[in-house]
Amino acid sequence: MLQVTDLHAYYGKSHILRGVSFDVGEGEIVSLLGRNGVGRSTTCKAIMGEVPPVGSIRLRGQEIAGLKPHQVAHLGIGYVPENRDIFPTLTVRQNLILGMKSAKPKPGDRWSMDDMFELFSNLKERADVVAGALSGGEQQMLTMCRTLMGDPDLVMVDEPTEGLSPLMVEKVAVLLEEIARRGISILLVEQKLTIALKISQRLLVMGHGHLVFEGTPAAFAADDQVRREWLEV
Amino acid sequence: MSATETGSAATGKSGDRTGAEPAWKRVADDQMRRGAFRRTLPVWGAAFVVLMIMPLLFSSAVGVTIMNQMGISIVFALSYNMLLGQGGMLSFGHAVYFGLGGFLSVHVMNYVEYDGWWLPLPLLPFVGGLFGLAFAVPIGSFSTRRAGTVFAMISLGVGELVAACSIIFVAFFGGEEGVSGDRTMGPPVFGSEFLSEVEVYYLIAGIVLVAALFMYLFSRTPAGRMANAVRDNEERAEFVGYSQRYVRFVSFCASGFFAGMAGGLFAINYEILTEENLNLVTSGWVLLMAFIGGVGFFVGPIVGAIVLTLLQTVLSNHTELWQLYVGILFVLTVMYAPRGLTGLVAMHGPALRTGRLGILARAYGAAVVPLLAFLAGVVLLLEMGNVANQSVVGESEAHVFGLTLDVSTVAPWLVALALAAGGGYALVRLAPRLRDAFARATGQAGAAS
Amino acid sequence: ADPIKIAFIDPLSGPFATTGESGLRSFEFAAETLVNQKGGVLDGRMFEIVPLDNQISPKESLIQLKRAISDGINYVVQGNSSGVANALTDAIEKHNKRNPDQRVLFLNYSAVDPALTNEKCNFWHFRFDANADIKMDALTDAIAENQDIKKVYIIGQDYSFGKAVADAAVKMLGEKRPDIEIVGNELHPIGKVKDFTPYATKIKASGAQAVITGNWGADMVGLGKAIIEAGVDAPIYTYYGAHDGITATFGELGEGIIRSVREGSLNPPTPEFKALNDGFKAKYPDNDINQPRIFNTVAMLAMAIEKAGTTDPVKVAYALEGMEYDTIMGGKVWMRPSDHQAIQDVHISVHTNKDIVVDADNSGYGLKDEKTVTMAGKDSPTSCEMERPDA
Amino acid sequence: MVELVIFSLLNGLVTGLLLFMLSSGLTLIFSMMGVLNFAHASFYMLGAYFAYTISTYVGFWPGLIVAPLLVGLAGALVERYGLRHVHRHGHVAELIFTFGLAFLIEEIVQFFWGKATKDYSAPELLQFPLFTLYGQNFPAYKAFMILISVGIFIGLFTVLSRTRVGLIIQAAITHPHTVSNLGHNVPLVFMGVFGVGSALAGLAGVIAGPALGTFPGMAFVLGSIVFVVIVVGGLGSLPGAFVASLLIGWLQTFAIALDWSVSDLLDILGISFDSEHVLRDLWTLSLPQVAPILPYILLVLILIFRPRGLMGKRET
Amino acid sequence: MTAALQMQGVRKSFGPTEIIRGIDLEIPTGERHAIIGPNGAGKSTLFHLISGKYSKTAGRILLNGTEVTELQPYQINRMGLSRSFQITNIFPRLSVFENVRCGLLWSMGYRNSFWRLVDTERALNERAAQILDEIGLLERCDLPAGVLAYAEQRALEIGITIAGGAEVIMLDEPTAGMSHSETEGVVELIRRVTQGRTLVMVEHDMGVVFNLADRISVLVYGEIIATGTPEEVRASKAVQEAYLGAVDAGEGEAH
Ligand SMILES: Nc1ncnc2c1ncn2[C@@H]1O[C@H](COP(=O)(O)OP(=O)(O)OP(=O)(O)O)[C@@H](O)[C@H]1O
Ligand SMILES: Nc1ncnc2c1ncn2[C@@H]1O[C@H](COP(=O)(O)OP(=O)(O)OP(=O)(O)O)[C@@H](O)[C@H]1O
Ligand SMILES: [Mg+2]
Ligand SMILES: [Mg+2]
Repeated sequence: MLQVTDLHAYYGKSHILRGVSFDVGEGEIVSLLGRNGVGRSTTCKAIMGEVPPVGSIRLRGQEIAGLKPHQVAHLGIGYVPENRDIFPTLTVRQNLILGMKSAKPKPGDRWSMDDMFELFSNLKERADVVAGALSGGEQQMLTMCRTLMGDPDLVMVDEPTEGLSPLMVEKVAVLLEEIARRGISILLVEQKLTIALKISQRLLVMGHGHLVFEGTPAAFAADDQVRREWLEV
Repeated sequence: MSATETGSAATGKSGDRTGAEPAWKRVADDQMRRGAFRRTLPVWGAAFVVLMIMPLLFSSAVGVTIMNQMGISIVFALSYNMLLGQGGMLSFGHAVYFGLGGFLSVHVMNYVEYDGWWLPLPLLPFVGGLFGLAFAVPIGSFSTRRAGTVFAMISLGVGELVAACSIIFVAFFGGEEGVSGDRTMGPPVFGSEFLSEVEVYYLIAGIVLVAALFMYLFSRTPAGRMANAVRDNEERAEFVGYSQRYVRFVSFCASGFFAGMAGGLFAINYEILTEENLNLVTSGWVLLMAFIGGVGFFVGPIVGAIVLTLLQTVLSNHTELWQLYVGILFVLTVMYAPRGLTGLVAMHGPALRTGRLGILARAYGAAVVPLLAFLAGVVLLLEMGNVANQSVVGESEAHVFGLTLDVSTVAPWLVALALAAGGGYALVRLAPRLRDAFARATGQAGAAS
Repeated sequence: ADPIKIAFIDPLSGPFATTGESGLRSFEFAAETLVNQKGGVLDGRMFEIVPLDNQISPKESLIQLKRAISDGINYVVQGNSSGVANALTDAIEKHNKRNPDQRVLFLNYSAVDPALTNEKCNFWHFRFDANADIKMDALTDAIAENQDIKKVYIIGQDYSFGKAVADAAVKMLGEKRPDIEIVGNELHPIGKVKDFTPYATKIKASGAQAVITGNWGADMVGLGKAIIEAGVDAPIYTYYGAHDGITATFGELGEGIIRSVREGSLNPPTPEFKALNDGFKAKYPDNDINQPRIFNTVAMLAMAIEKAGTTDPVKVAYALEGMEYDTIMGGKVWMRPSDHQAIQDVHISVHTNKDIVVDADNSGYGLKDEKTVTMAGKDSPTSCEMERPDA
Repeated sequence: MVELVIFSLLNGLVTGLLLFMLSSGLTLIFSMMGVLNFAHASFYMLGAYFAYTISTYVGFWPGLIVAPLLVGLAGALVERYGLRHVHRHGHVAELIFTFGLAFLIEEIVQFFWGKATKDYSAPELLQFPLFTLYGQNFPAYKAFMILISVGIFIGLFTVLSRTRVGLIIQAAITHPHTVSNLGHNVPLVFMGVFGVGSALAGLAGVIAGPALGTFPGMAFVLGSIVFVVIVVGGLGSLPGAFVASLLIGWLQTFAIALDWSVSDLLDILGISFDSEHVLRDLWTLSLPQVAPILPYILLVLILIFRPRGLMGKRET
Repeated sequence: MTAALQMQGVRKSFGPTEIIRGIDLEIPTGERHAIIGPNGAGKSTLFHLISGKYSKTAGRILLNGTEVTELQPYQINRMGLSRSFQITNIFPRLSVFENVRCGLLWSMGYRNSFWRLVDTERALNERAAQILDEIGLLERCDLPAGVLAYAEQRALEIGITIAGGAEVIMLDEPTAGMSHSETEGVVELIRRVTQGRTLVMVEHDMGVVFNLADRISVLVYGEIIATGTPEEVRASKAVQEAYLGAVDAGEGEAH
């Protein structure tokens, strides 16, 4: 599905990603772990084209490095940014509408607005409230739903459980599995291990700008050194 | 990046990491030392000296007149920046306080002349200021309720209303003729009756210095600092105990006071006030002065006032296209120097501090000739085009840069075109090198963008 | 010998630049043809017009005045906007008082506010145009003669000149034709009206048989067009209803309707004027001689300097006082000593394309004299009391 | 009196609809992109001048189509090569940019077309009185103006309510990256909206030019009144702009039609005043005199008492 | 002694939906009180009601026995209540130092005075520097606050809140977005500065909550379903169902 080879990225002159390579298979959940500030979000942004990528990014074999973010999105990559990046002045419904790639729902779409409201009943009640008024957790959910409305084939989810209550964290885990079941690949960026270990097929651990571990959750559990050195556990 | 440091440092109490003196004490001292007024004294002293010797350098009547106009504009633009730069309030009607302060000053001047009021002339600007304040208080009481577009639009509405009133209420505003007075009628001050321009100059210079000083100090007071805070985040200011509305109101009133003072200076210098002094054009000019100079800097509006006054009074005598040039300057400034002319200079601060100005000087040196060629070419084209456009038979001569060019022949056009195209091309080619030199000189990653 | 410099302070940029520029061209042409080509004055001193752009702002005018004074210029001419004229006359009076060794004369060629030669008059100011009251006197004479007119509508811009026109019209019509009803006396904001149709509607509804207006520029065009388009069939008496693009814009629409009150007869022209105009048109094909008084100003200044034998402003001013001059357009000008108001013939002329020799805006339309009042306002009262310096 | 009322209604309608044509474009630009576009009226002026030049060659009708397109193109270019650079420096910078642009366009117009009024006039086809009532003509051209503006209202309203353009732009003002991550081509949309807004202003100019005169000051005369319209109507609300335009149109025409003055009121109350008093101008103030400033009074009152305007959803 | 905060029948509706459905809560002076509950329960809304950002639909709120129901945020702040925000709310263009100093000005009695210069007031500047030291931002004091990293901004948010030395401090998710070690630092900081003061805190990190709080209230759908000591709350079945879920409450998460 997605194949990243020797990816570099820069903010001005600071070299953030220093040769990152990995791939994500069809319908697979891959988690990208690491401490604060190692460059996980930057990886997502580089794939989207929001930060200019240097290196090769292939989606279903097609090179997408150098494309504009909206072009990447149209090719089927969805990105759920961190920090509750909702449009505060628009209503919940309008936020979701903006997630769609075309003005009207297409027949083949995997998700409809009703699906979203079913999954998160909080949002349904608030459908016509401006998103800025939502609670922190609700904003987090909205961000995710909005991206799904665009019917991506691969979603990159950046810290989706931030600020969610324990119950809600579980709900998100369930949702992610449901997403994968519908044949969508997931690149999950997380800091907390709990759900990553539970739902992902493979784990990636990032050090300063490059990957320091790649393997199954089981292998990860066995590798104490990586956990100590690269994660705060 | 430093998020990890935060964690460990957060646990550290007022630790004495630097030895005898705790670190926080050093920071506090440092802050106080850097913010000390003493440190700016040399600048004020230099300003004083410059103001004193200017009339010796430019002694012609018109030179002094232009400097007087500059002084008035400086006070006015600084007062405007109290709103826009410091308080984040975009006003389209600041001329209201300038004009009303000025009109009332002229009326007071007339009372001095005819009704025997006693008022030495140097105090008149303060009277103007008080009137500016007197109008700012009621208007500010409702317009500062909100910031942003609401404030901007109210200021526009009020500006239009007052400008309209100035035509309707002839008894007060004197209609189209305006109101005139005579500054020499007050009691003499130190033997001066302010008959000559130079005497007026020194009066204005003194007031400019005093007003600028007070406006500078205002920005360092709690009220001034909170104006900044409210500009940045009005909601948060409410949660540290400040009423955003009242903070804006205080800035607004102070700004009205100084605008009125500038109006008083205008009354002294020109001895007449007319409708143009409080209409929207004047309000627009002061916005431009502040912005072109740079609203993010205290000296920004001063620079803007000087440059724009020069453009308006000097350039306009050399070309009838001056407004076109001013328009181009505005647009280019906003596009390429959004922090104003002062920002353009301040940008070079890091290079200066690290002593790497040399790198830049070389790069700039290489660009000077193409730049001049380009500018010359463009100006020539415009001026010749203007002459060619006007159908005056037998007058096909354009006078530019002291040259006389015949626009009915091909040669000058070719030369101008070559200059513009060649200069422009060379500049485009040089641009990456300039950018690179800049990045190297300032040592900033990505500073070029 | 040194040229004699004359500062021309008028708008040369901005919205009023057309008027300023056209005045400047007339001045330059007048100086060239009436003075310099004849060998200058005082044995070979030429006239040099120094254009100074005031952007029609009183403030800028005062700065330009200072500039002129710095350059040692003793003569200032200005015409556009009574506001500017007032600022200048005031500043010049103060300047002359404070600097007796460097005095300046103010030759006003176009600002018609009566106050300038009444309560605000001073020794240094001379007006070469007929003032608003004098023109109104002539205009109301014309209306008074037409017995068909029973209802008159007065409309003007809301500022001193507009008001002065309205007041004078009411007063003079009241004296000359008490039976005429003033069916409307209206002031509209100056330069702010986008669409004059509502005013035209009102004028039509009032049943006016004649309209008087002091409007100029875009306000004149807008008002005139709206009135005619609304179907008001009445003559429109104007102060500034011709030239500078206005005649061309009215074209066929204004035929026989728009009338202007002015000094200087254009049609039929005198042979001298025809020749002068041809010369002017050859040089400036897009401009007209629409302010004949400019030629009077230049010629009379030259005469006064010759007569005084010096360029000393005080002596020249005394020479100007009471001077009589036979104009190129026919008729006489007399500079009335009591208030420095030029007394001359005033014409009511009509916008037409018949019998037009000297047209306006190259449109084929022009102004044809319908009525002439000789030496209009010769005995008009003035409240002027000027202080005269020692010669 | 009836005559006056009928014609004032008609005149107000024409003025109001003209205002609407201008403010519709500005509503797009100001309320969606947040740009206080002071150059909007300048695009209106450009429309008139382009159409004038075109009309001297091929007549009025081609100009009606071509001139707005040219203005739209000019607007798009301005967005692409100017405004876009300025956008990231904030609203004040954008404002100054459009301020400078307004200045520049006026100078450019004078440079190419000169300073005098142009005799751009309505097509022969429409130069007849549509009807005559109480001896007063109602020109066919005015009816044409009414038709066009109503057409714009309907067209624009349909387009805006059927597409997400408005939403995209509103979201993109604050979160451009997020919006493009969702698959929307933000720069293109911005350029398009600015272009369309300018083209609408251009169209207004093409139509208003013959009626209100084509001269370099025509932009300045309209100046800030269009801002009044969209703020009073409520930012982002096209129906609001429509209502406010008509309201202001009628407010101004009726104020001119009705000769009420303060002194009439004083007469009724039996109060007399001293004609030399300092306040004499206040006592003789009449409604027609203040007609042009009524919108500004309305503006200030609305902002004080209902900052979101007549029909706006969010606060200004 | 009267309670620091008293809420009596507080209700809040947005349009037809009632978000806060009648809250009666008393927080005694000197207590560290945590409010927990699912997302969208109304915790932040309750904060907004207490601090004056929103006006109440019904009910009364008393601060140290004085009614503050109808007051503006700045008035309530002046009466000794200071709060932080869930979504970072600082002065982005001012320097870090300036941010903290602004938090201090009113409480140190400077008001809107324009006859004193901030840089000459020793007590003010030293206090600001001390606070910066406490929140670990002393080295970053000259940077514009807007360029700080997220975690640093969170720390600054807390710094501004505690600067004024208010008697009642309210923190809305103070550790959100922080790494584990940062969280520990902040918890220590909070513990220290709230010594002898009243703390009201919203937090999803159960580790933090059980570590700091004297008492806990659980807010679900705008109603308080339980109030008690950490042990009582952890043991409550209702709370587990509504909020804690299957996660072992005792351990918090991701340890
Ligand atoms: N706009 C920017 N300019 C300069 N540096 C940046 C910018 N954005 C991020 N960085 C830096 O790049 C590095 C990687 O950032 P990134 O956001 O990818 O981290 P992360 O692994 O997602 O961590 P977290 O989201 O937990 O903070 C950090 O050191 C950060 O400070
Ligand atoms: N202005 C408003 N208009 C309409 N609904 C609102 C408004 N403000 C808040 N709400 C709704 O009220 C509910 C409570 O929000 P609140 O922010 O208090 O939740 P919270 O308990 O803080 O949740 P979280 O833990 O996710 O931050 C939410 O469902 C939110 O959508
Ligand atoms: Mg991240
Ligand atoms: Mg919350």
